[in-house]
Amino acid sequence: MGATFDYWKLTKTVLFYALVLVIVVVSVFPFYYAILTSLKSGTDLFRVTYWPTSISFDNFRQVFSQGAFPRNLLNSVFVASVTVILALFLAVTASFALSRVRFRGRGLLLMTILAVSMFPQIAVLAGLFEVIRFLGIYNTPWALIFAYTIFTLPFTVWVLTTFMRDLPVEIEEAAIVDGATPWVIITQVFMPLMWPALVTTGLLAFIAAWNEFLFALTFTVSNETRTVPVAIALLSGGSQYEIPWGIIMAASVVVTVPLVALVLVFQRKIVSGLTAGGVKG
Amino acid sequence: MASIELRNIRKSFGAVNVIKGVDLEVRKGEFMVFVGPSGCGKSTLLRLISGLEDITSGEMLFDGKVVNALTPSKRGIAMVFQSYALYPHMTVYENMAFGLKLEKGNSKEAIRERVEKAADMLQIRQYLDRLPKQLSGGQRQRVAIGRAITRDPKVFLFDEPLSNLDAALRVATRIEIAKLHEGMHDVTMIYVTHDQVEAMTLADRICVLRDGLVEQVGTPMELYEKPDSIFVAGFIGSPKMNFLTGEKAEAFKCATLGVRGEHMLVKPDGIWEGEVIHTENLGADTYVYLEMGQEEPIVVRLEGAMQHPSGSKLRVSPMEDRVHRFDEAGKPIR
Amino acid sequence: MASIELRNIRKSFGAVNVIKGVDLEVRKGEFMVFVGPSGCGKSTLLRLISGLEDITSGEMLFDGKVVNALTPSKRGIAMVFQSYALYPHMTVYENMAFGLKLEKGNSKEAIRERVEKAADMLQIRQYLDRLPKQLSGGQRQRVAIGRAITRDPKVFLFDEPLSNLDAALRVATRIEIAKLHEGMHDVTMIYVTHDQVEAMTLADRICVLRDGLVEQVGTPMELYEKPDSIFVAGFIGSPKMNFLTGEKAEAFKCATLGVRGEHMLVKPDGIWEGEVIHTENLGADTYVYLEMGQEEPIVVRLEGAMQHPSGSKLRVSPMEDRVHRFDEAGKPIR
Amino acid sequence: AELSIVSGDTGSGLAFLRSQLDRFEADTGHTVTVVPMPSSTTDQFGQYRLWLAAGNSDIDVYQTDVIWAPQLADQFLDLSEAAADVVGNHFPSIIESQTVDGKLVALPAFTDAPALYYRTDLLEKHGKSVPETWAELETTAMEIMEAERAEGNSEIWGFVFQGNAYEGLTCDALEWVMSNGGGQIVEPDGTISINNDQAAAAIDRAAGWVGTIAPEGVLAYMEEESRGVWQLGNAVFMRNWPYAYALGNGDDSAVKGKFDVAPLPAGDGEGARSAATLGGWNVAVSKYSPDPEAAIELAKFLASEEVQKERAIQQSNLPTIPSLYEDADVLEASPFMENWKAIFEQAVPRPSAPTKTDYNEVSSLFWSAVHDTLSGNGSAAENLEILEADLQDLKGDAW
Amino acid sequence: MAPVGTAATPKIRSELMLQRVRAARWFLVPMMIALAIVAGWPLTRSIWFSFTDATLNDLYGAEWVGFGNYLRWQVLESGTVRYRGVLADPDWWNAVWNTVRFAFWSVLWETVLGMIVALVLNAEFRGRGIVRAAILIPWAIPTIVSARMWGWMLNDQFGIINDLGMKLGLLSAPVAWTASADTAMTAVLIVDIWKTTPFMALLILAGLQMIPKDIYEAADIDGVHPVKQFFRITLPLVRPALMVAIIFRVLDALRIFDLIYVLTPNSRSTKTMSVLAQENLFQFNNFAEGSTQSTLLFLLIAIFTILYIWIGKVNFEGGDR
Ligand SMILES: Nc1ncnc2c1ncn2[C@@H]1O[C@H](COP(=O)(O)OP(=O)(O)OP(=O)(O)O)[C@@H](O)[C@H]1O
Ligand SMILES: Nc1ncnc2c1ncn2[C@@H]1O[C@H](COP(=O)(O)OP(=O)(O)OP(=O)(O)O)[C@@H](O)[C@H]1O
Ligand SMILES: [Mg+2]
Ligand SMILES: [Mg+2]
Repeated sequence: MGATFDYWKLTKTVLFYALVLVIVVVSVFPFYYAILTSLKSGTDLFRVTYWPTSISFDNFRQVFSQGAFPRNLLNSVFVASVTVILALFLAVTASFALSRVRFRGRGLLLMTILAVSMFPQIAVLAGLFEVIRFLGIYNTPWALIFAYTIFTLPFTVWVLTTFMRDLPVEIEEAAIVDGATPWVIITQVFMPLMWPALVTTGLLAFIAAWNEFLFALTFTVSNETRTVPVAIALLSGGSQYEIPWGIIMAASVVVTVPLVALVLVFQRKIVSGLTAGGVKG
Repeated sequence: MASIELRNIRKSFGAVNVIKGVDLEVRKGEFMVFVGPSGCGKSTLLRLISGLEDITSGEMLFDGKVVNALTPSKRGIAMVFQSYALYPHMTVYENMAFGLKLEKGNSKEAIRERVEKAADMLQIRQYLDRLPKQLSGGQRQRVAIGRAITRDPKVFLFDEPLSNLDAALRVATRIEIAKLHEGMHDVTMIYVTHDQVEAMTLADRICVLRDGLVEQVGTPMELYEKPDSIFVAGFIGSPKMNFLTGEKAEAFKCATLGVRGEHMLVKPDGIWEGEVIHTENLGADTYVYLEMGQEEPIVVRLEGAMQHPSGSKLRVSPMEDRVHRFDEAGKPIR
Repeated sequence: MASIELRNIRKSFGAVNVIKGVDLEVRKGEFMVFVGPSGCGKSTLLRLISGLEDITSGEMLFDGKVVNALTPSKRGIAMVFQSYALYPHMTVYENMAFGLKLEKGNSKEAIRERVEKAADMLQIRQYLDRLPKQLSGGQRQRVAIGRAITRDPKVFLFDEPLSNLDAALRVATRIEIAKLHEGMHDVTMIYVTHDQVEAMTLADRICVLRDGLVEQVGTPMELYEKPDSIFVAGFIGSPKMNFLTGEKAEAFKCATLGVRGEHMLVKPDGIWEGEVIHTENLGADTYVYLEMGQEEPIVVRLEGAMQHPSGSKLRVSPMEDRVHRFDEAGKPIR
Repeated sequence: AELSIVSGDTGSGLAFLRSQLDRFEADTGHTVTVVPMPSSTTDQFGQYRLWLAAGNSDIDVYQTDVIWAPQLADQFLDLSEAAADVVGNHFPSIIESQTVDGKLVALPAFTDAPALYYRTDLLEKHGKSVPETWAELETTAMEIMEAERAEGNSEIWGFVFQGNAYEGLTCDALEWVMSNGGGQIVEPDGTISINNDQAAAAIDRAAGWVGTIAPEGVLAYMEEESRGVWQLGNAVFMRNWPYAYALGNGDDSAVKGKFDVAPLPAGDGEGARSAATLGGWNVAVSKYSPDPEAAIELAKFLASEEVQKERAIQQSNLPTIPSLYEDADVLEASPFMENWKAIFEQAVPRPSAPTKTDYNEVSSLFWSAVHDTLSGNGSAAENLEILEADLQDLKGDAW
Repeated sequence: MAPVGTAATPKIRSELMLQRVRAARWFLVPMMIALAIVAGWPLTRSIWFSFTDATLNDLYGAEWVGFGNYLRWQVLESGTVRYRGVLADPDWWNAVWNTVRFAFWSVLWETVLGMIVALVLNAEFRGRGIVRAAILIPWAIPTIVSARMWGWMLNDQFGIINDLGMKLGLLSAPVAWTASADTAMTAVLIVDIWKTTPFMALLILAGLQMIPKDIYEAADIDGVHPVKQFFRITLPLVRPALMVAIIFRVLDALRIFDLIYVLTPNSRSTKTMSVLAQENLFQFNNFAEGSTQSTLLFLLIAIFTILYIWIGKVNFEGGDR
């Protein structure tokens, strides 16, 4: 096809892939190192190596034998999923109101929502603890789901509001003429057009909930209700001061893999041009 | 099923007054065409009728009932948007079926049937599985029309629905719309267009808008033959009516004399002489542009493909009984 | 400044072949108009020329040099998109000035002057500070045109640039575009339109596309008078040419006989008789639709506003020297 | 009754606890659940405080670090009466450290004290003896380090300890100060004694180690980092807790069989003696326990001699009951405990009892002052003077 | 909180408007209730505590002390005035400075790097899905783990970063990253930037994906250089998304806790407001002071946010019909 061989284009391609490589290496290297560490044991841990020298899955075996790690994994999955679903549900509807319906005090409301995210988490710990005990959900997954809305909800509401604002008005109007109620507009017209935003906020919130430690530690007191980060913190070596690096790394690898899988599944939805072809202007 | 009445309707966007007091009655089952210069407020008026836009002041009545506050779906309208406004994530089929699915009591088969019927009519049957972005401009426009006609509304609102279609398809679709209208005597249609042919052939009545106000409402022939103002006279008809002022108008005892290009006769003893400055050959007709000392060149429509070399002189006369005389204020002298 | 040559250009979107091998030469400084049914590939071809879309196979040459791989900006083109593609975050002024600002050596005043000139010409001067979403459809379209013409390209590509304008403005803009073209002899223009008048008046040559292939290329008069196929004959001219088959065609020794509405004469001794089924009154002309046992009704164009009540009979004859005869394959017999 | 106990203990420790609790359950008919906590003591402490502040009745018995009981005294039950019969069996200093205003807030479960780890092979190779004073340690470490480096062992350091700004540094520095006759920061009667020349001299000396016999990074070391360096064979001396003993003798350890422990060196001023900071864990009973009787029973059980003995045998934890150090079973299982008896005799408690609820802040101020000195921000004398003023502020009229 | 339905313009509202406003109310109420319960009580309580002498040992017996925890003074006999309270505490101001410094640099770098990563991910190339997943790994590893992992990697003796730096000739001697006051902040910044750039990148990416493609075509035709396209088209159009991402990042950065708590918990050069507050709340017996610090932090963030929204002209309007 191309009559001349385009060196500039080639250079650009090479540079681009080099950049991709750098980004990937920087992102993944510590994780790689964690995998490396998880395959080590004993004094080997203190030795710097770049390639696996000996491979032992002892640490992984340990992870699953200590405490109730599989159970904790399930807890995390449950808590994070429900948190995200709930947050997205509340946020999608709220952001429709905040981005598409004009009413007085909208800016103020947005600021109020944001204000919730301005308080240091440790400072709300005591009060939240009281509320949770009052509601009688202490030491249940619901305590965490409830507590996590404090940081997932403002975030999802703001992000989705921003994205929903940019959707073409004409499409909404067409739906109105077609007799769609706001609920139908949200679920059948807007949500499909906001996949990138939904998936992104969903993923980010999911991971935030998945990785949360402080609340999880405070609001659960049994191995059966605890989540993964707490479980990791509970992994311990033989004695008080000994940090069981190998096991911790193994556990981290174990908890990160599902997230990576999740990203791989959902990132397909982060595609561009969803609104293409709808309107002209 | 619906007669529509607008009473002193106004609409402003912030400080911009777009509709400045429109009174209009669209009769039940009537085919009303809105024409007017770009930006005069046609789409806005349509949107006001649809209920998508809030009325700033005035009253809107459907069948004698005030509907100022009624939602679009309760008004029983279907609308074709100027900018298509297709659902980008839905296939053509889904786009057209969406409204039907939302109405209760439509079986799947019934929906499919109706969609397919509309698709056939608009020649988009083979695109039913495509997304809007995979369609050409004209195809998108047809989907937008299809979406409106699959539904069964009391009022159709069309905003320049044929502007991106080719001539053949346009004629075909125009005829379909006319048929649609004939087939449903109750259905009121309001139709915005820039196309003279569409306006003249489809309309029961035409409403000429100008700058947010109604300039004249009447049947196509009324507007063509008895325009109420220079503006309407100039706006209806293609090519545009020629306006002559000064001496030439005075000879006809008026401030401005209007003569349509088709009402000019080339005669050796024509009363006016002009220099050919440009010829446009359309096959069936030729438009000859004459310089006659007027602000704009005077257009004369001649049948068939004629050759009048630029620079040659031509004598023409208006058909005496077809001239339009206007006073200083632009009002017709009859 | 640029001659454009397309050599066996093909384009497919996935499995859909849209352009199926187009050979075409657009001469330097020529005004080429693309016409064809909706969805035939006009916009796609334009986008291929612009470089926005990758060519699947074939060669594109600008001034004899292969530009297949050249980016749009390097091809020196300006384009008006069918979907406008305005920058939503920029005002009208910024939209129009954007390209100019980025070219080096344009002073602020020079830019302002050029933008304002274009804005005046397109009558959008008062909207310069608005955002696209605050404009009417026609105004947006004018901004899109304005954006193209403020720049100084070698090639202009227009995709149905006037479709949303009212008749008066359309004529005015059409004339401006024609002037633009006359003023710049080097500039090549490619123009997509569905409007017969635009095509006939603006084009140096018209390229009729059909289903991804070139059907015929020629001057407007060539296409009008000597169409190479039934398709072109039917596509060029409004109203559409009447096609008669069967006995009536055999009488003229052909498979299909084509007669334009304007080449039909109503005579008491006309050779064909038909029943009036519909009359369209356009003011200057009247189209009478006759049922004559053909697939479609036969259109006769009559001058002026005539009344022929539906159901009445009319006798007509074609002008013998203006008929078009086609063989079985749809090719003309000359 | 149904009891629950929180424990920040580690893997095998938890297993041990469980096994003991099983016995307890069998004996008494109570059921006990263990709520494990992360091993970070700061995390545990914050958690316990919050729970106690909110009157959480879900936890009956807490495992507490030696320094906590006084700070949480208000929310723990007084055990002096209940435990009157066994109090005498424990080291008095430990009982003292858990007694606030005459109230015994926790019973000791086991104790802990650091030692000086030294490399027998290197000392032998270079003909050195185990240092008994800090000065000796300094010179020995320096000489061996330089000699070893000259031989190409470029990674070797003389001495590693815990220099990060955290509770561990308070322990380390208390040893330096105390061993140098500089008092114990806040004396048992509440007087602030830290601003004295001997204390300053001790800390200044330690500051001199950083970058010479100890790596710069020691300023960020906690126990594990020191052990890391040590266990790779890269240090001649290390100050650490007993846990490093067993690990250092692990199969993959570079120092396996090549090291031993000794009491920490002494200083050289008046009243100088070897000093080891007292660590260890205790059990306390929550005031909010719905069934305090049973909870106290559990606490007593965990502090009892038989559990401590088992613990010493199975967990190598140091008992708080002197007689156990002579127990044959214990010594058979953990012969190194011999060594620790001497060390333990030198143990000093941190001033948690006199400073009560303010201990953590006192400790934080102290380690900051020391860390500043170690990092070269001001001399010890300057920093201690400011520290004294700060402590005085904190104390106000009384602790 | 804010009245939703009661806000009516003087003219009659159409039913469409009413329907939307009604829907809006139903949509907002659950969210507001959720937030009020989850945040209302704890927040009010924290603020209330800041005006009392509460300690964790005696939360419920706290007494009102007014602004004393913020600032109080005492006139000594000599006549000199002694100021006490958080606002007079140099440690507090040091923490403020650390926090602000940290927030500024981390967010700046995260924005720039996040943008670059997002632009790369926005391009079409083979294996894009894998790369996107890989990118997110730093964000996916629990902070408590990644902080410790980095602590380990940054260790002067057995840390791989020093080893790598030495091998590549970037470092002449191992650096005790987290130990030395000069590098502690850098170390924290490196880890934070590494960890949260994915957050930024993903949000920006979502913003990029929502930009209509056809205007890039117009820009190509206009001959706009890709770099200019970025600044003149991409940037203005992702601005809303970017602004929100930045807001949340700044909020998080100003409240940074766990990373520093694990990495350099007690270093004066990295101690931030949250760390200080945590210390006072849970480690020291200064619950009231900790609440005061939290409240001040809240105020500071609020002021910042308002400034940011005002200066950045963050738009609350638009999008509605
Ligand atoms: N992305 C795509 N995927 C598949 N088919 C496409 C895509 N884009 C365009 N097409 C098809 O290609 C054909 C040509 O489209 P194009 O836009 O060039 O038509 P056009 O001649 O400009 O029509 P119109 O006059 O309606 O604008 C159409 O049938 C259209 O459906
Ligand atoms: N949101 C808005 N803010 C300000 N002015 C607006 C807004 N929307 C439309 N207008 C203006 O209102 C006028 C009428 O617009 P409208 O869309 O009704 O015109 P139109 O008659 O449909 O024109 P066209 O034939 O070009 O589509 C135009 O001048 C337009 O610029
Ligand atoms: Mg319009
Ligand atoms: Mg097209």
